[in-house]
Amino acid sequence: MTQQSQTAAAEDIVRLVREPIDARATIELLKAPEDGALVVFDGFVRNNFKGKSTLYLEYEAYEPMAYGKMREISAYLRDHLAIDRIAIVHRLGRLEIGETSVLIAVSSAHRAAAFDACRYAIDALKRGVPIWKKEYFVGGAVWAEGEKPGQQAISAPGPSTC
Amino acid sequence: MTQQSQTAAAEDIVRLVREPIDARATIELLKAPEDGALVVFDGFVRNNFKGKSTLYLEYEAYEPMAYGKMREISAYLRDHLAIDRIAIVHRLGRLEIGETSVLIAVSSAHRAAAFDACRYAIDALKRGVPIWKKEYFVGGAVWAEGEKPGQQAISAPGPSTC
Amino acid sequence: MRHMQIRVLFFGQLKEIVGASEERAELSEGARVEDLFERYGRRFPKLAEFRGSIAPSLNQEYSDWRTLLTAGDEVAFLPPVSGG
Amino acid sequence: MRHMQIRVLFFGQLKEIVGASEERAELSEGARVEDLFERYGRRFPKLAEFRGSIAPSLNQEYSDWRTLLTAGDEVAFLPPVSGG
Repeated sequence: MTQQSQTAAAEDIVRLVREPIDARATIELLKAPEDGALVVFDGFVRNNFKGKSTLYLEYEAYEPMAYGKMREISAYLRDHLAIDRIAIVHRLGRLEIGETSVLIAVSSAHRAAAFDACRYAIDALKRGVPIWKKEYFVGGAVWAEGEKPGQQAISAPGPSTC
Repeated sequence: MTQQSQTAAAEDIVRLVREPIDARATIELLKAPEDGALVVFDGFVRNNFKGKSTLYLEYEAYEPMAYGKMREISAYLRDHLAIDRIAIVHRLGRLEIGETSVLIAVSSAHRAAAFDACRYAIDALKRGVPIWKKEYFVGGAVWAEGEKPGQQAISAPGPSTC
Repeated sequence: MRHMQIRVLFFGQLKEIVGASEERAELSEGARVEDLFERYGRRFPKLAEFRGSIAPSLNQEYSDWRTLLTAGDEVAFLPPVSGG
Repeated sequence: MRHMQIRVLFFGQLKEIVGASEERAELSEGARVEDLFERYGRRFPKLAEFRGSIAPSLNQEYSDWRTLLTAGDEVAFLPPVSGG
């Protein structure tokens, strides 16, 4: 499943990983000579949530479905925006403060499409990809309040082009 | 002038450089434990322009004024958006295909402000910072068509918050 | 009436309520996604409280509570997501 | 009438037209940014053609063609910018 996911769209990088995300290596795969713009979103673990000090986080996913939805996001953006390549990488397992939980990177010939696609991808991921975060504090842990997921987050409304 | 520019806002990174931009080193300086989001724009040299093959580019700047305007962009964003740190780095001199000409990175607690600030910064830089690009092709060179610059590009209208 | 076997998956806080990430359930033909959920809701009343915030999936696609099940289906009850 | 010395900078294609990136100009008191430009426009007719797309700067701030000059000022004529 994983292998198939990663090669479904030849140049897209869609991955769930349990090791630290190598942002530089991922980004370098996206840059092609005909591109001129790359936009990256790097989401990493904050040291606090609602005034409480975070110790660490744990992420889990419904992996085959998460792969499918991440692939759908990249395919949707490829269909709707003039982008070249896209990477969507999410880490699972235990993450310490400052570690990257999600990396999204988009290359394109011109910057508007890359900005639009990158922002759409992280919004869609947060609302439509089955991944869950548990936050560990001194004295306890809670599953993060999230959003009821659904297909509409993946492929509608159209990517913001503001 | 340069030294002063770089320390005007304690944590901002505003630089004109003649060596390759080290994106990773720049980005790592921006991440603080209380942040959770980083948005990066990496503009690099495309291999073509209007159907012609580019050989290389040369950038020049009115350096003290460019520093001043880049600092104004970062100050303006800090005043208007809930961002933590910002880096605006532009390279000057000769650049080969694929090399980064401009790197803008913004960290924040939440992603919307980082996206808004990063996009505003590159738009403002392209319209308001005195930097010029000369494109070298086989058989000739041209100064890039640009935009008549002005102060309104730096600090108005407000950053897009769409 | 024939019976069908369904694979049922739980994640996040639902997994902790049920105490398992995966179960095999036997249902009669004609059962829908909501029937499967109701069965677990009777066993785990706390699970039933979550129904309004849960999205069901069928074979790794978002589904509807009214969808009919088929032998071999994989159903998951997805609590609010919080990736990113 | 007293004279004042002004530092004048040219960039990009304007630098190539003028053949210099920096000049010292002497103007009479009361001269404005536009007077300085006109002087160069007479010397370099091609420069004058660019006036509509040029933004003048005074002491490293965007300026106005009508602004009065002061001894020691630094003026630049900025053609369309293309950084990024």
